[in-house]
Amino acid sequence: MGEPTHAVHVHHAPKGFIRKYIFSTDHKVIGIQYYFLALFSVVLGMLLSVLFRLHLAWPNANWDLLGKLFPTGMAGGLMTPEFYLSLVTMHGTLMVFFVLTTAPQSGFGNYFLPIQIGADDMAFPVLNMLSFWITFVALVVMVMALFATGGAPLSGWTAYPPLSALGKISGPGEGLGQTLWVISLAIFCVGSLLGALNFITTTLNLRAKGMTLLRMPLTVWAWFTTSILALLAFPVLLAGGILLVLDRVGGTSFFIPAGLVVNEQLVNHSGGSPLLWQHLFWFFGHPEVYIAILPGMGVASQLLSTFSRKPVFGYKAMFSAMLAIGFLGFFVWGHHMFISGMSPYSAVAFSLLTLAIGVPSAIKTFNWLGTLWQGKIQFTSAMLFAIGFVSLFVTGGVSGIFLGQTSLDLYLHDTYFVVGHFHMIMGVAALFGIFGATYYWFPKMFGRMLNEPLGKIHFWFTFIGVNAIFFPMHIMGVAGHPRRYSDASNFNYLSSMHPLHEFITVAAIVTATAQLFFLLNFFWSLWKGKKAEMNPWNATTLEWTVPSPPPHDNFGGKLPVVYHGAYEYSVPGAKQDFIMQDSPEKIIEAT
Amino acid sequence: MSDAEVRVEALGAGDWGGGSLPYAVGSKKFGMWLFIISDALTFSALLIAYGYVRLANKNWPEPFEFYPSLVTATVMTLCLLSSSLTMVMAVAARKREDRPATMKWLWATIAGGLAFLVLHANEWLKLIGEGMRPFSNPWGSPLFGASFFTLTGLHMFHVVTGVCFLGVVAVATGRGKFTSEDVEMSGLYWHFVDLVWMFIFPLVYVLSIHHG
Amino acid sequence: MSHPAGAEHAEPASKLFIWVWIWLLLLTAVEVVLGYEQYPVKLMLTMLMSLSVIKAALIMAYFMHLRFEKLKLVLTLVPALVVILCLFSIFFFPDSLRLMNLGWGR
Amino acid sequence: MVGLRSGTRDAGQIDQREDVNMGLAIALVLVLLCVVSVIMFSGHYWWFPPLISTYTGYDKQFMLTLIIVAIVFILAQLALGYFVWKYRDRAGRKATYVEGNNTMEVLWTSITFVIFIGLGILGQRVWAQFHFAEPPANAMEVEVTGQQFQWNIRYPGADGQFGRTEAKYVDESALNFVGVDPHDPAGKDDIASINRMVIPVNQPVKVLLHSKDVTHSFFVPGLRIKQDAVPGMTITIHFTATKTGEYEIPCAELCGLGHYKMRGILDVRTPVEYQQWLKKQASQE
Repeated sequence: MGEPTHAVHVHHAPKGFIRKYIFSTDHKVIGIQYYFLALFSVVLGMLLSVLFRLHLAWPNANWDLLGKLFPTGMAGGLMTPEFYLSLVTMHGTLMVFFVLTTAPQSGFGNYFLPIQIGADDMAFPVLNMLSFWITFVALVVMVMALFATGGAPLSGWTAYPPLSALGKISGPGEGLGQTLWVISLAIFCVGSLLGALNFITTTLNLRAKGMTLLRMPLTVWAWFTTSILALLAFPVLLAGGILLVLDRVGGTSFFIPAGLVVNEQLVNHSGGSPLLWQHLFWFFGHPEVYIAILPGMGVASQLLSTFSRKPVFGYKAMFSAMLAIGFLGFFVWGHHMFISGMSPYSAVAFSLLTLAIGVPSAIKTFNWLGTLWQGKIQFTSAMLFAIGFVSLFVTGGVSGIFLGQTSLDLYLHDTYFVVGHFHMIMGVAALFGIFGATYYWFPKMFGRMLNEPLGKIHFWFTFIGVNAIFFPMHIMGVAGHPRRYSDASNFNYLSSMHPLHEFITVAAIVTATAQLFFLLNFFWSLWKGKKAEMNPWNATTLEWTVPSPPPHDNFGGKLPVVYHGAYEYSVPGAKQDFIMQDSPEKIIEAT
Repeated sequence: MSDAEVRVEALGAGDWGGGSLPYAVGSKKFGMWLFIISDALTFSALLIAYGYVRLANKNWPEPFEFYPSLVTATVMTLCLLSSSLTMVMAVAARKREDRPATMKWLWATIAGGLAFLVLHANEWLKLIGEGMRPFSNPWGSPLFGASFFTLTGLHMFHVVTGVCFLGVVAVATGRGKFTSEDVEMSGLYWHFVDLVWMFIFPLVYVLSIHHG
Repeated sequence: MSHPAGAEHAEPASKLFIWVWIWLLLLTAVEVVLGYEQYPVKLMLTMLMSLSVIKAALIMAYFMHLRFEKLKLVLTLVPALVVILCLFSIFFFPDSLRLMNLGWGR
Repeated sequence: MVGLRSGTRDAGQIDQREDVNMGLAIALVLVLLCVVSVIMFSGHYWWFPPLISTYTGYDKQFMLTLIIVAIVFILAQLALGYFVWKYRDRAGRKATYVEGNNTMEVLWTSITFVIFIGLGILGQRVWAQFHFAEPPANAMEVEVTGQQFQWNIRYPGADGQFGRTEAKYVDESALNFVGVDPHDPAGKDDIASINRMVIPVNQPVKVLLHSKDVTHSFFVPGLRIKQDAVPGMTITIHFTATKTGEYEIPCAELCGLGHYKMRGILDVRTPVEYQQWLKKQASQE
């Protein structure tokens, strides 16, 4: 911050390893840092899920090896219920916050938003670096929670008080582990909202000449909308987190009512309300769902258009739908609380608003189909994942029509139907967005191509695998299987569902193993992959006008000028079947 | 090239066409505004939470006396409001490129912030002396103390941050560094801290005055 | 980025700010008087919140310069905050009252 | 500059045969997805437990939603599969430059809006029956208190009045789980039961639901109802069971390590049997 003026950005590539790769202010390095943070978290989160799936399918089997690995949680090779719940909690938390929020938004967004709008960096490079390191600290604290004395937290990723607020007396995992969990989340909030304000400012102020709002790629629209959601949602979770930390360590009672007797101990708290946390949490939590999925929507639009060699069908409808989803996303948090004891009148309003938000989601689906219609579809691995995204989005979306209805939620709430629903849509659909983006942008980020055959094998295993995992969960929900049960054998009516548990676990293990194809492909290609050209996919957006990988200041000191929309494919009369955004070539108006 | 320029003007004319600042506000200032919006939401959520628990508790205490509690709080308000005024003067001076005047007004602002902090800390100590804790108080619902300390504590944290921030700006200005936008940005933050107090003052103090 | 033409506004005079400051002090004084007089809670709350909103608006408009910025900056920033505050008020407080009415052991 | 940027790869470089297969494979898998879904949801291999309550509207609303959703789901998946197969890259194939179609946008926006909101409004009927309708005047009262990890059931006894409860009277060794005030005469004849809620068939029941420690959720699949038991609140729900038998009451809100074994029994008996049980319990008190 030494210069007297910041009017002119002068970029010198930093020298020295630490400034270049660790504490870098280059948005591209930060993007890759976020990506690797997410990669670490997703592998960890996935391993945790495989562990608890093993337990669900064979609750009485003896896993001696695991018993040695986790001497307390799996003493003698048998999983304790508290360890099961800890795994579920940590799986959810890691995946939602450190994978689905970081990879598509902070990872790819950081790398490609500035390039796609023709900027040489983010508006606040130092703040950008700070956001990453704050997120990193949050992850470190979260991993510490996993290994905390007294056990990892087990109150689920939603951490409903009083269970999460009472401390040790409410059971194992509710001591230090839960405290670290809340602190990690609060830190994460700060990092995310700083990142969000950086994204918004960059998008509005740093677009290159001619990059009008209506020429921005839909990925940019998605990152932009997501940032607005993050900016407005995370502060509310931060407030909730502050109150929960105070309840846990400061002795306050914001979320703890009077007259509780926990484990035969009279609790010395009074006056609080468990519902207050649920309101604060879900006010954040529902927009968070869209924070996870919106970038995936942007990526899917981009890929479907590029590999169908067609403009996005209904570009304006597409970004309007995204903005509508973002806007309405703030009005529907109560659908998580239909049976929570919330006013049933509020529930009616929330229900109708929730169903209304299905409309822009449906618009997006129709427009994706419209993009494929009459196209010239090239089945690259990236495209396969985009097609998979649409299919999963439909599957996950339609089950929302059930859950959005107050009355149907009376039975389906907190059953496996919900688990199946949100895994389909904000879990694997968003993950397919991340995979699609990886196959698409890897050449740009690392200068080498990913192996296509391996990518296709990865796709098929993953696509069929996730359907096999999450589809049966809907059926289990209909049959009334509550979620977060470490062992269903206590209930007669659940016992018939055991074959489904076994089937899901086998599918999960196969799918998880198939991810080795991806990791292998990723790390092998990083060093040995075919060298990537500047524009291997014949795509139109600005990142394909610069070398792979781009130089430190993206455009070599001269910012681009934009003449075209983001998806000018197969324009009649054009020299090629695509027109780059910065190409001065004229479009003969097709009427 | 000039042909291309003409076409760009035609295609992407206006504030949203790229290559311009759509709000005619620099990135730093705009970024600070966005930060303020999100921070305002944190405070809003906390204030709403305060209203929520207060409404749900019949035994909510109103222990403050008009004198000295409200009078002290009024003096604190005066300190903050006046420091906002001096901050405005500092920003204006910096825009005139009058660095000595900028520094003078900035130090005055810091003095106002420090006065607020001293009075506030004094009040906290007094309340703690009377037996008020985050988890209990002698008068009624324990959430009175909890929400008081949370709200004013977080606000105090913001004031401390602001004082440090302004200190950095003042020193840098003295050394001929920092642009007028930097000063303005710090000013926005300071006014926001003031603005939050405008809600804490009536909700936490005026509405907790003991009925005669 | 250099400031585009037209971004520099004519600076309002210091006198204006002093007037705003005086108004803020006066409004605070009204709040203090309300605190001394003590009206019924609902009335107090309405009056105090109205005064606070006016004060906040004054601070934002003059001290924070929003009055002298482009209108669309105001339209970008303020509605989001207002909408969310309305949402909080509409959906949080019914449950607060519900809590009071359904309280256990009362 | 432009020439430099254009890639060297064109459509011809992709193996044509592979593309035919890939399009076909996706189409087939999506068809398979639809077929399996239909079989799974219509075969009822795993399905709702039989309905035992007067909330019959639930199943109707579910089936209506299921049919509409199934149509949307199948159409969308099949369209996706068909397009992917039909418009795959082949020799001589050219993409049509289409930027969109406003008529279509308006059409599908309004159709989905009407369907979704229509379903939403229809769905409120069961909700209103459960939440807005007052329990019938002849409803019997039962108090259900969640606790880690059991359901405490309490009946008001002969006087029809529950004894006062307070946390400080909780004494689990004396089986006073909910903290009935020993000095309150109304509490003397209260009947307590752990994890077994006996009710007469076809008798409206009003349940006063709360929790003494963390949030639990009262879920009886056969009744098609679920309601969180929230500490600090007493939430009233009501239902009428129409079939005798024993039905399980799982806890549906994560309440700690024993969540999975928090099991209650809703024991629906004939009125005569119910009275006998009540008498037996009262004599044991």
